[in-house]
Amino acid sequence: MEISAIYFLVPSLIMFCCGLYGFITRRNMIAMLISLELMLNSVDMNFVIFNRFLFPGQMEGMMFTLFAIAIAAAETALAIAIIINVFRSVNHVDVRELNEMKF
Amino acid sequence: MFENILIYFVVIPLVMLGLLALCRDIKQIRAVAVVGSLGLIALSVYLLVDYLGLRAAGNEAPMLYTGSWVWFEPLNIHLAVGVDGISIAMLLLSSIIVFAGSFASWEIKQPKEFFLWLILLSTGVFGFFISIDMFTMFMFYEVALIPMYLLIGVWGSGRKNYSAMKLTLMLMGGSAFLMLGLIGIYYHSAPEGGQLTWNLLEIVDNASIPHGWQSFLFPMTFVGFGVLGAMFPFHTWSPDGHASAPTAVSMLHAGVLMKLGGYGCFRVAIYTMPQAAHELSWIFLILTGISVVYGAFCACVKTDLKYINAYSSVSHCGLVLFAILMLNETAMTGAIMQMLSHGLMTALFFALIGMIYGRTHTREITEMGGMMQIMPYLSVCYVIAGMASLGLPGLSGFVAEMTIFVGSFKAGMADYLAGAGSLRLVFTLIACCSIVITAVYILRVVGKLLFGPVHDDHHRQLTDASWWERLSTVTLIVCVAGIGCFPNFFNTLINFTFKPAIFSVLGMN
Amino acid sequence: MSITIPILILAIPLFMFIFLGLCGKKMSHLLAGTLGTLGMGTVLVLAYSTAFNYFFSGDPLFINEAGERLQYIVFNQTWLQFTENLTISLGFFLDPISAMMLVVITTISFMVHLYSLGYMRDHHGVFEKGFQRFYAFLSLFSFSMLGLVVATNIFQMYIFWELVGASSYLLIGFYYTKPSAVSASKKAFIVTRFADLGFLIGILVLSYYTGTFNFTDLTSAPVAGLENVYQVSLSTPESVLSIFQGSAAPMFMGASVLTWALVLIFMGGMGKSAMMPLHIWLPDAMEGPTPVSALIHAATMVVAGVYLVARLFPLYLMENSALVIITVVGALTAFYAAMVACAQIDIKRVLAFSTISQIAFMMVSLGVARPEYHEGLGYMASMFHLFTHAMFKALLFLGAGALIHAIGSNDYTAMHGLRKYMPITHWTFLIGCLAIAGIIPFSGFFSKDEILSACGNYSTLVYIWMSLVAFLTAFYMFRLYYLIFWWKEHKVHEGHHAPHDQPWTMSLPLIILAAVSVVAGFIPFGKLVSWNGEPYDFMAHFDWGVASISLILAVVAIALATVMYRKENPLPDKMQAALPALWKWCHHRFYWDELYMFITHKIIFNCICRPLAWFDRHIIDGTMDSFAILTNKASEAIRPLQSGQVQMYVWIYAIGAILLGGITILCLI
Amino acid sequence: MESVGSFILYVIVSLAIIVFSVMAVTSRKILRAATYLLFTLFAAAVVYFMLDYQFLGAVQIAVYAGGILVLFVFAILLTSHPGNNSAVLGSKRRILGLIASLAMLFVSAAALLARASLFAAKPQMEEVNMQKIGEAMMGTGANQYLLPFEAVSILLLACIIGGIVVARKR
Repeated sequence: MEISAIYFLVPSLIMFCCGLYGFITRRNMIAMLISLELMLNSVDMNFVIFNRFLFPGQMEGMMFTLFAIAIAAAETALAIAIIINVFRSVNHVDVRELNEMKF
Repeated sequence: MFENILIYFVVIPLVMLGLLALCRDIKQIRAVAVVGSLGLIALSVYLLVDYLGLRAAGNEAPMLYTGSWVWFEPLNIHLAVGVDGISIAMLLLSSIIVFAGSFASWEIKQPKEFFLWLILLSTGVFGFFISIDMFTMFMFYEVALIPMYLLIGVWGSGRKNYSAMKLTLMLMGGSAFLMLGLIGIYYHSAPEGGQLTWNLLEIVDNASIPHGWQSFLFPMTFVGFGVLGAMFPFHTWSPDGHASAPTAVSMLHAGVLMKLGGYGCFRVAIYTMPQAAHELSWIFLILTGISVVYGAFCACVKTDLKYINAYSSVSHCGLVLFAILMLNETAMTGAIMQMLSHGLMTALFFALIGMIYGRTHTREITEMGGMMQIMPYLSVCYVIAGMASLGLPGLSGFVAEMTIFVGSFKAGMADYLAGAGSLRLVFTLIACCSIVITAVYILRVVGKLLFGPVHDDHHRQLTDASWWERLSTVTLIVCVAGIGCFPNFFNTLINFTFKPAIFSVLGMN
Repeated sequence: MSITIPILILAIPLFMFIFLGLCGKKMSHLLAGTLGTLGMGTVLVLAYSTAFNYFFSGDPLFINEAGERLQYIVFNQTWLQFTENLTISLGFFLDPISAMMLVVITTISFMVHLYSLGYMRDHHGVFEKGFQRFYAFLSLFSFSMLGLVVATNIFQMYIFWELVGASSYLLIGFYYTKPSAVSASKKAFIVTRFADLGFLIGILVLSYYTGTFNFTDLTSAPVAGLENVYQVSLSTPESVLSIFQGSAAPMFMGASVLTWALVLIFMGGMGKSAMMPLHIWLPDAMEGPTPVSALIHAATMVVAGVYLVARLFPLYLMENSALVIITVVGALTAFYAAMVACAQIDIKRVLAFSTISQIAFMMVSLGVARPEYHEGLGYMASMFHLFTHAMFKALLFLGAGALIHAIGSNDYTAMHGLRKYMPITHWTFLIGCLAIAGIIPFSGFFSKDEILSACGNYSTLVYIWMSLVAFLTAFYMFRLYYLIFWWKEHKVHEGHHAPHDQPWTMSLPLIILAAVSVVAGFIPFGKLVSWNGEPYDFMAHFDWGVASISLILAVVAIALATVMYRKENPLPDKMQAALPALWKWCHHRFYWDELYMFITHKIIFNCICRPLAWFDRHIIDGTMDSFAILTNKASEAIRPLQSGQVQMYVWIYAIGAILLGGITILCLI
Repeated sequence: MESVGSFILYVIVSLAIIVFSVMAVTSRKILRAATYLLFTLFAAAVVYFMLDYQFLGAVQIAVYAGGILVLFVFAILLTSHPGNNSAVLGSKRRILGLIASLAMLFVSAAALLARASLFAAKPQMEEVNMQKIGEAMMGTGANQYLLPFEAVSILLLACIIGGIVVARKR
């Protein structure tokens, strides 16, 4: 039984789709952020998988993932700061009610 | 560039803008406005005298004081200036009305901003009249239109937002047509392989617009300018806009801006495309002929003073375009005189209406009456304005209308006798009828508003005109009477200058 | 001839208008009135000297060796140049009729200026409000009227024609707080304006074909060797003839263009001279102060139409049909106005209708003038009647003014039996009545008699018709006279002063005019004014038959009026009861006003103006607004796409990306 | 040929990824969702280990599972009222989400399966030890990442400041 790249890519794909689904459907901004993390993670995995299976001697994919994780951390921290701020001013984090800036 | 006198018509307003921005209180603002507009009057009078001197010395060029400075090389856009008698007449008119308008808005709220926009508007007007480059002309045209929105929207009364929006949008719609037309003219402005140009004189010299294109571009430009000239059925911005605008803006708009339309129709549409003008004039003759009587009839039943006057402007400006379309020298002279006359007269009207409104806080003639007993000075001025409007000899309306009627009757009869249809003749007769209808609505207003018993006892305490109001009205009345008593001066000023253009038009006959 | 005097004749009234108009408020009433009167007096002297000079000096500019009077253009200044040769000039034209008109206008105007000094104040001698303004307007009117009669070209005439209309408007509406005066002035202006539209188009037609506005080019021939001097000729110049006569004469809708032009010009005359159906403004114009009625609506402005036709008479002679129209309109108007005058209560209205009727006499007289009948007797008679009528009608109006001033009412039912209280007024009024009735030797007899004989020469029908009108004239004038001065004793209400005669400023004009009315008939008018400049001796052509018949008719009419109205008796009421319909129609002026009201208010206002205004607001403006609404709606329709819901954006983005990606991948596979 | 053990491990890990990510986006309690995310992240870390990237797996656990998730939990506790379930999803929105994600799944799966033959078995690879990573990260030559490293460090700094500024009470 050969475990080829496809075996890793399929779960990663499913994870991405779950992230997408969650991002579209969840109303809580934190839940959306969680979905976003799922998608991001799935992409990280893909980088690593492709690096490992197609270019085993090099490190681009891995390094990219490494940086992506760092950026994800930064992004999450900032997003959560904004979410908390929003919560302070409107007392909820329901994304559908936050449409004052439309048009 | 600054050795050309015409540039100062734009420079002075710009300097005024700068000074206004520095002003601290209303006295300084008034001083700047009055001194600046006096400067403009002096400049235009000097230009007039100098111009007549040059003409008397035998200068036969179609435009004098020409100058041209490259502005945008790739499209051959220049800042090109030059004037003939018509432009000078218009410059004189504009400077007088700016002067009178400054006095009419002596006690406006937020004077600094108001005057800034007003002077910006007049920059556009002056720029338009001195330009002979279509692009700069168009640019100044837009400069003159945009401040109108703010002036009405901020300082207006009544349904000001609606009116300001409507006015601006309709005029912008007109500019859209106009821009199409101008660009079309530009791309046919030179024969195959020649250098394309925006310069009107060169375009006329080249005479290279193909016939097929002319019949497309002529309606575009004519309608584009015609919207500003309140041509039926594109006139509806005028009643609402004028009704809501503050006094000085109404004056400037009806007095000068509407003339931009007539001037543009003449200078761009007919000047550059005589063939199409000759062939398609019948469409616009019908529309403008309708404007003339239609505006007058509508004015007969309105009860709001400004609406009445706005419809009367539709009628009178319709006569301007109507006369231009007659393609006859006398009628065209009449059209220019009517522009002058209507500009002064309607400015006077709007000034008076503004002054009356400022006192009574109503413009409904049904709610007023017997003003002659309360404010005799303003009432007498109103009667004079009314008499000028209905064409009393000795005031400007008469000479303009008579010149138009004589000219257009001549054109109409010539057509009729040549078997070219009786359209011109019929519409001339219809337009003549407007003198009666005008009398009806003017006298109706005068009778209801000024004469008769005092309608509202609260009005009895109102005061008559203050000195600045008197100055404003006297300036305009003197000009109206001046044109009315000595028409031949203006007649020769106008007539001498546009002969070459006329002949190129009439050459098509 | 120097041009100083003619210029002064025009300039003094104009200056007075401007001066009194601008500075009147600063000066006292009396000063303003006196200044105005003095100014007019100066003009009177200047005009008399000019006319005297013209008629009697024997200057070769004015009269040639054959004794024919000539036309002379004193000065002519270009005012507005339309084309190379089509020019409006302002000038001063001297010929028999303009000289005659100068005399008439200045005389009446001066009388009215003088009279108003007394009239325009109440019984305590307090001047009326706006007294200075009144004199300013009078001066404006005099200026315009003088400018009209000395016009050298038809457009100058039109200019002053309009100015006259405007000053008439101002004067009728002098009591501007009175709604009836305001509406009367408006009516007068608009009706005459409508007529002027015809005049204008007529001028345009005429000038298009002839290429000139000048009277001299249209109607007379230049005299060789003298500049600005023209022969008064019967036939128009060759240049004009060649345009309108012959087989190539331009036609329009079945009639020659000249007929159209002349009829349209006559329409202007109909408006100013209150010919039916454009007469409706004149009775209402009596709302103005009575001196104004005397000046404008009796003596001067209303005869402008007659003057216009007389001025263009050589042209009218070329078109028989135009003259027939003038005759018919005149005859109908004369009869109509006489009928109506018999049934009016307001004394000024009676006089107004009498004026209409008398002007119609002049028109008829012009209409029947032909070269073949006594060398155009009708023309001369018309001018003569214009002259005499101006005098006695002004007299009557000023007399009526005195009565109104004394009684405070226009209604004869408030008067009755005034002869003892106001002897001067009574006698002068009687002279006026005798003159208009045509009793020898008063002036009206001569002029009317000549008109009737001119009519007799033309057609028996017209003669009988006009004689009937003359009969009615005598009847209604004496009806008025008796009802004012006799009928029954005057009742002086307690607490009121008895009516009494007026101050000298008012009496003097009455006496002067009465004197003129008595003697004017003996002026050798034909020697001075005739249609071709040749002196015309009407005593040689005097038709004693016509004269005696008209005299008999007048006496019978006066006798009838005496029987009916001298003493209070039931006869008039019986007559009224016998012919109720006729009386009602006459009393209501044949419902012309109602008809006009119906046409203007009901039809034009409600069926044209209002629908148009509605159309403008709802259809045209609605279309423009609907563009705006449409744009708004479109933007509303696509606005939800920008919902602000980040999830929707992501969904749309994802679907788009998936579609694009899917397509790419499907293609690659 | 893989050992059965590693295959079983693979099955467990991939099932964990699938199940937990599905549960993370469908759970109605937000705290549970965060927990499921944690499990998913752990599973991802295991994948990294299986692919011989031990350092990466460690970073994943340390930063993601350890750091970010704590942030999440804090945020959740700060913003949600205890016991509050998120509202039941409207079917319309769920359908939209399903459409998008399933479409994504099918398209990508189609692409993957079409290219499945490209992927051979896991090739041999030299161990990526700390020294290699350190050199790659700190060097400026080809395939070396000092610039991104510095950029990320500035980003993190900015993020710290930004986080403080944004979240600070005014």
